[in-house]
Amino acid sequence: MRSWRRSNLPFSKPPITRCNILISQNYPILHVVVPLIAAPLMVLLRHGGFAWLLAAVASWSSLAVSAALLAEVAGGGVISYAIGSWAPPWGIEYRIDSVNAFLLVLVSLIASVVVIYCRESVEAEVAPEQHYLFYTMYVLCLAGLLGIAATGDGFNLFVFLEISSLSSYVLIALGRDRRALVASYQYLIMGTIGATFIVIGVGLLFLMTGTLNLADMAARLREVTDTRPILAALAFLTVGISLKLALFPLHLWLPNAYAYAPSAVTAFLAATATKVSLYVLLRFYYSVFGESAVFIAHPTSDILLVLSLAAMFIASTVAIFQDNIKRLFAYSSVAQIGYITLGVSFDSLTGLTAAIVHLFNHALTKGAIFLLLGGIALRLGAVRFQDIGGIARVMPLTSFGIVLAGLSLIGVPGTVGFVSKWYLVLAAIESGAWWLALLIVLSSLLAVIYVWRFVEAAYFQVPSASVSRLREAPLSMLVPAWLMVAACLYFGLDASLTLSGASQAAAELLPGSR
Amino acid sequence: MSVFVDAVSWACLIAGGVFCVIGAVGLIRMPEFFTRIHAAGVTDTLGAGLILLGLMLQAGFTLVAVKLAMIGVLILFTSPTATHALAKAGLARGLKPLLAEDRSKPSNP
Amino acid sequence: MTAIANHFSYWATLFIAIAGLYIVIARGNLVKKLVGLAIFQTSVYLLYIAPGKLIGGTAPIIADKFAVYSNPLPHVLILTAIVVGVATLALGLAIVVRIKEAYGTIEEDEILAQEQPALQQTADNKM
Amino acid sequence: MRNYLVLRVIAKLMIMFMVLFALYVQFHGDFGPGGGFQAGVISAAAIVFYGIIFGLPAAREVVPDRLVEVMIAAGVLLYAGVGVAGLLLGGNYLDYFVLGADPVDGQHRGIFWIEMGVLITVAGVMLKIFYMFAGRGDGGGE
Amino acid sequence: MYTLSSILVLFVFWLLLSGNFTAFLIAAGAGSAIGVVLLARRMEVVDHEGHPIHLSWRLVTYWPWLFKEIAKSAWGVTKIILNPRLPISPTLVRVPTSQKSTVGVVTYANCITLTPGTISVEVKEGEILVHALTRESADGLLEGEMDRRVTRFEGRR
Amino acid sequence: MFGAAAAALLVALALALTRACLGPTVFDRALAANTVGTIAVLLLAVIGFLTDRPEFLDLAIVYGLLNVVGTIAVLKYFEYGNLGDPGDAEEESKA
Amino acid sequence: MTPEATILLAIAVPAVGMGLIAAAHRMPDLREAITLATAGLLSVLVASLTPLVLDGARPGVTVFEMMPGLALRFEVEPLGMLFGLVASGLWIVNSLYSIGYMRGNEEKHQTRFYVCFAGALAATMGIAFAGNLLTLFLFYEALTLITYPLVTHHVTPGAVRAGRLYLGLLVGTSIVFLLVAIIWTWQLAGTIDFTPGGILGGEVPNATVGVLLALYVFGVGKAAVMPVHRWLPAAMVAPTPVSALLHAVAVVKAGVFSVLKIVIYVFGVEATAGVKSVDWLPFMAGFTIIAASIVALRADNLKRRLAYSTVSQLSYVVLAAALLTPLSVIGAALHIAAHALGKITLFFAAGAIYTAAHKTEVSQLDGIGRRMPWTMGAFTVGALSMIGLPPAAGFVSKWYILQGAMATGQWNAVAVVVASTLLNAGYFLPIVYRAFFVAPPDDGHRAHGEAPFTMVAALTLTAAGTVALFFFPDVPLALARQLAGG
Amino acid sequence: MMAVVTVVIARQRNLFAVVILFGIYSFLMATVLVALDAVDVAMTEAAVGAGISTILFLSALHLGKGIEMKPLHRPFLPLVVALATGAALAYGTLGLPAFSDSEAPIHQHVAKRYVEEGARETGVPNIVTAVLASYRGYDTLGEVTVVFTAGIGVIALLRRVRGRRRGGKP
Ligand code: NA
Ligand code: NA
Repeated sequence: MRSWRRSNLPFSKPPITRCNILISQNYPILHVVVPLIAAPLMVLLRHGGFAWLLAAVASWSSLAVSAALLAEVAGGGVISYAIGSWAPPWGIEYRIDSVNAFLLVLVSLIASVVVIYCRESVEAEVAPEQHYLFYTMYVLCLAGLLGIAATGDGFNLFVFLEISSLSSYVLIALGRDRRALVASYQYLIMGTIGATFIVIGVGLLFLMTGTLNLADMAARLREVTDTRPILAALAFLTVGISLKLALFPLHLWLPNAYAYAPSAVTAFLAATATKVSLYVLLRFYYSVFGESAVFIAHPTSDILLVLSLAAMFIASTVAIFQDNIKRLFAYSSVAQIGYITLGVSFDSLTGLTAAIVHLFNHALTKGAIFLLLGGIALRLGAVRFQDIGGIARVMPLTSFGIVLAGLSLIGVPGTVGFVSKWYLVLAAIESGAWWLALLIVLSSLLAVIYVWRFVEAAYFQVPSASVSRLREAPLSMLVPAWLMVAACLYFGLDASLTLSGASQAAAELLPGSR
Repeated sequence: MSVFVDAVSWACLIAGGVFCVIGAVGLIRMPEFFTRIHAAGVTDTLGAGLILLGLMLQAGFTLVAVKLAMIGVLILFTSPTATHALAKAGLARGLKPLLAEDRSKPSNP
Repeated sequence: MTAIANHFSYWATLFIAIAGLYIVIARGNLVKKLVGLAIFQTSVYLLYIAPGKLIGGTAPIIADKFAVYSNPLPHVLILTAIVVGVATLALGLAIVVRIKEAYGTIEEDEILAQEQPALQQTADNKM
Repeated sequence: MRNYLVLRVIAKLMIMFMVLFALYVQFHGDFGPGGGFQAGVISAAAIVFYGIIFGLPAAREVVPDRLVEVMIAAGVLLYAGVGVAGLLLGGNYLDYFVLGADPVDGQHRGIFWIEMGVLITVAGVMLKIFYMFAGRGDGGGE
Repeated sequence: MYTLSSILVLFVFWLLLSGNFTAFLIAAGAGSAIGVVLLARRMEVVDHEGHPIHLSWRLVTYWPWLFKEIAKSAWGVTKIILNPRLPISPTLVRVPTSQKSTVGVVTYANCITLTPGTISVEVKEGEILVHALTRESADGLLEGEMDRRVTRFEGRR
Repeated sequence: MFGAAAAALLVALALALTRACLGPTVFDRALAANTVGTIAVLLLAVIGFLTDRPEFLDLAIVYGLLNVVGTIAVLKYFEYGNLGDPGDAEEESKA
Repeated sequence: MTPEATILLAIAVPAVGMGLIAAAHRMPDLREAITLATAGLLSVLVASLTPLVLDGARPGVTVFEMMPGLALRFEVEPLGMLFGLVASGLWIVNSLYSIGYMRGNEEKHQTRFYVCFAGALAATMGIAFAGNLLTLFLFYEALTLITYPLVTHHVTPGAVRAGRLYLGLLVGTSIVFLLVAIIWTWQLAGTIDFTPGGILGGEVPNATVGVLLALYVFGVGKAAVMPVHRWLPAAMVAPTPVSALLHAVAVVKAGVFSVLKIVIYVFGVEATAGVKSVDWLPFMAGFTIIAASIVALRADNLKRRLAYSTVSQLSYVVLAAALLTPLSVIGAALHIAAHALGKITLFFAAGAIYTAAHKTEVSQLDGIGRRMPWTMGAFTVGALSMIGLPPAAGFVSKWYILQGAMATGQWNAVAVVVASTLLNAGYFLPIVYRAFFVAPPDDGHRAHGEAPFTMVAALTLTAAGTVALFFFPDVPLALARQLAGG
Repeated sequence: MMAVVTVVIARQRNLFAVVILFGIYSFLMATVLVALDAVDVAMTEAAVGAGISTILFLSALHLGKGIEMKPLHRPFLPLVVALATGAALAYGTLGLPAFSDSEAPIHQHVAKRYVEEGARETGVPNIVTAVLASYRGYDTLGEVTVVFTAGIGVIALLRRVRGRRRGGKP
């Protein structure tokens, strides 16, 4: 492990060389700080256009910084950054390894793509005088998510979790439908309960170890492992994080929130928020508690397995019967989250790789779908099945993009969904549970049904008069959406990049195996 | 001398505590809102005053005593204001005081 | 038995947590839910701070006449938690205000009832 | 409530002291309980008190909406800016040691400015929230 | 005039609160006092109502009497509370006022409230509606002793 | 001796709380809340002496200030139904 | 041109053709010309590879690595060569026929039809030349998806229902069984590259082999082994050229091709020959042969009868593969080609009858041979091939299958083949008899002659091919022998 | 005492009463915090709970004319959930170090240094301030950002759009 900058005691600090500032040395924090500073600037400027520009610049620079970080740690290195130059565990540490660098890139990538899309989508869905507020929330949400991913401190994690949560409540409530308010409220209640559970969990760990630094905590936990507070902490953290990541049956907030939020918000949140929560779960399971404490000493695997399967089947089945297409794909998200947690439940290198790669792949897929649905919502004002009949005729690019991304949800080869499925099934077979492999693929048949509902409505119905008048979605929305679709296909055909990242991350989390 | 001051201050503290309790008892015993206000007044004035006085005697001529005095003044100003506002609001919202005698009517112009 | 006695400080935490959570889940009034949520969050305060207290210790403001101080770290954390809590509360109430304007009620079941026709329709479309 | 005599007089008496007390809490956070957040809340409470007594429009005249929004943003910027200053002077983010010649001096300077940031944002936000909520009812036909 | 004295009062207030006499904190105190007064001027609270500096010296004579009254009536109410029969006779009464200034009226009203057993419920032109716990306390108020003293305290300008 | 005063204050606090819980009207509760505030201020002052930390007095002042703001807010609300209402119109007619 | 480039071009040409056809959607003549040109070019490309393969070369190309250790890889081996030849050759004929059919019946969505058809060929080439199971699976799924719009071509509720069944069964079985089987294989063997002698190479526990084989056979739903055959009769709602594509050119052939390829290159004929746990497969195939034949016997709708005939004939290939002898493998490979030629002829004829006479039921065909002699003549050739009688190609393949069965003493299989031959005769010969020897009903039907010229030309060509394959089976036989020779 | 208030809050159906009781609750909580030596926290809780929260609730309530809430329908399941949470918490806390155990990990590790070195390293005798503003200053930045987020969020939610009249009466 390499320590960036001084993190030794401040009183023996080396002489300051003021002429010699390397921006790159501060990369570990810049990706959070840049959007964080952009937010108040937007409020000062009070101008929608500037705000968008700032949001775009902030997202892109975060992406650039994250990519540089990923390159830096790709070989298995760890960057420790002592905020305020207080060495951990006394100060707060940012700790970048291949696991969260991967996530940082994912989150900032999605943000960078969605922000382009926002230009026109937000114009249509949010009142003009609210634009700068919208973008303020957007960059705050981004900063929060990146902060969660980067931090090596248990309580700091909670703080940034709340930044991202509060801003997403607002973003959701900005949806045009009045149900967006109720959805946002529900999310606020459940999200806050979840966050409080997390604080309780972190608190119990803190009380047993005396530290909040996760790495330090992990080291000190070895002495008190298997005590009651630790087990309770495990339970509280699991439940709390599961609430945030919408693990079945704690997913109740998700469908409405996704269905009624503004399109760009749905795409952004669907692609990032639950993923970051999942990362938090993995971080606690593997880096803090340790594999043996979580999986061997307790039936975590079995519980996770059952819930994942329930999510995969029940949520998919519910999705099939949805009338609102955004809601349909929201339920599909719950199901797909089930795949990810299923991968975790195997507690194997392959399973973890599958989980992480699906985390990435599903972000791309759902991002693409919700972005494209936003195009339909923009033109049609609604995304219900009875309204979109024959829409492929007038919005061919949008419809075809949704079909391609839908194929990825099914797991058709050539799409990213296939890669995920491959690794999930492989993990299932490796663990000797071939019946699980069958269940995994069986559940993806449910995806065939709901994706095909869209195909039939879009392609095999005669367009109504109102549909016939529509035009294709604007280019500024199509391009980002198709970027994601193209990524779905590219990483589906050539998964070496994502898989190497995912397996590196999995190996980082599970150092003992293989 | 200091023993004397101590004794006085303790007496003040005890008495103040007792008056606070009495006021609170009144808060419970009084039959309705307006009469309860009077009981609360005991706590706010005599109870608070005596306790603060006791503490000030303990503190001697220091800034601590000054701060205690500030608290006293604060209570002196705010407590009647709040009480008054309460009573006024209660009356305005149609809370009828239980009266043995109402001498307010005749003076109405 | 000593275990229970040694942990009396947590009983308050426990009770508040249970009651707060119960209010959040059981109550249908949106404002009341937020009150419950706030109470639930306060249970955490005690969970963190009570163990930081040292009998014979004093507030962690360094002065010459004291040697033993209670643990300052939980205080810092809970300060942050309180602030986060009130921020959440403000936002929650703002949403409630908007819900009230949009639906004319802040009762959960009445809001659901207003959305019921839409749900009914969904159910019909399943057939 | 402007014509509510008792309240008006007492409020006029209190508000100045409240704000000053808030600033006292702000500047003595190093030595006693308090700091930017508490000070922000207390000073906002003072203005809110003013708003309650003299009406929201009066409060908005004293502390205009625009100013409040600037405060909200400026505080965060100030705080984050202190962090950036640390960067620019060759330290890590939020590194106060580099802010002064002597480390403790730097710490003092850093803490002072970030507490100011907290004060400004918290006061602004609390006030703004009050404005938004209290102002919301008027159009609703209460 | 009000402004200057306000700043001075606030600054003294600060020093008393602080008890820390470093240059920085004294400067901060002075700055704060000036800033607060500037803000207060915007609020239009720096006037004879909000800053009744002219009354200060009369406090010396008025307050001891007031404290005595408070103690007396508090004792009275205490006896009532502790009396098992709870001998109350709540009375509403209008008390005429003779003060000229608002500060005077407010002082009178608050003093009525401050003495346990009576509360001012409503302040109107020339009179105060008072709720008394017993007839006796109402009668006591109507004697006008307090009214006269407050008016004297208020002084003539 | 501080202990005795503190104990007395605690008893008073409990009684005031009882009233707050019993009600029956909102005004009763607000009155009780105000009394609780006053008692809390006193309690704080006493605790400050109990623990030999007069810094607590600042805390007591904060309590006192916020207690009155809170109470007035409740009352304003009850009289006008809205915290932001200047309330001029109604009052003028009475004055 | 290097063979590697040729392989890639074989997939790229129809794919590019898709784009060109779509671009020419306003100019039907240009569109059809592009179709024919693409088909011709593809045939030439594929044919140009044949000498190499006959010489024993196995040209291959790895495009890129999809997942670590799992590449998108193409490799031409004899079976794929044979399949490629058949598919690309029949595409030309089918295109000719389609032009007549689509224009003659004034079908809608003609551009979509040609685009998807070209896409289907691209996918078929990918399947034929797949160098590993992953590539095979990729193009197998692509074929399903690209043919879905063809099946639902008419967009009637019935067509959409059929499309759902088609998609549901094919995607469902492939994802649930085939994918799991492939991943399992990967997990067991560490590779999924097709290997002469078999990837599993007898190193896998017997029970596992049985389960795996079941996953594969039922996973390849396109092979239509009962009970996953249901999609095939349902898909008859599609226009006849589509049926021809499904039954002859690409889809079902891709199915049996995959099964055969998996048996040869994944399990290994010799390595698996003694494994008891795979004995269920001949029975399953035999059952399908007989049961489907019986259904066909009772079907009055001509296309339905042909569909069940296909189900039955496909299981010949499966049965032959399951016999696990070199001779039967030769028969299986040859049967892919023979059945393709014969069945396409039969469908062409059925489509010609529908286009010219608007008749769909067997019972309506009395005396039709007198009005449409070319059509019914070709039909007769096709029927002979199905039954396995000389001088049609079906005889050759059946002969090898029987020889393989007899050589290893699998008498049950012999019995199945014999019985099914009788059944085949039982449902085809009456049609021929009706067409030529029963007088046409005299109920005032308008007179009609043959179908449009391109259709007749196409069916004549395929009939001739069927006969030619009987007399000159050299190239296919050589390729098939290479398979058996290992 | 707090428990009693909580129960009353849970049972109370009048929202105003709930708000007042919540203010009392906060005062009590703050007093308990003082007893636990957490003066800064107590000050914050008092300012937030009794001050700002009350004002917030009241501001929000003026829209709700029906202050009486409906009774509960099915209190069983929530009770089970709440009790389960409580049970988990009880299970966990029973294993924690005893109250005021100075050997407990929280007193022995990070905080130890804060108390022993904090005043010297930062020059701030109030260790809470030192930790809050310096050692864990980044948390506080996050906290301020949360406040900022809430403020801007409230603006975004409550500002009237589309030319409707803003704010107070003319
Ligand atoms: Na502080
Ligand atoms: Na009184």
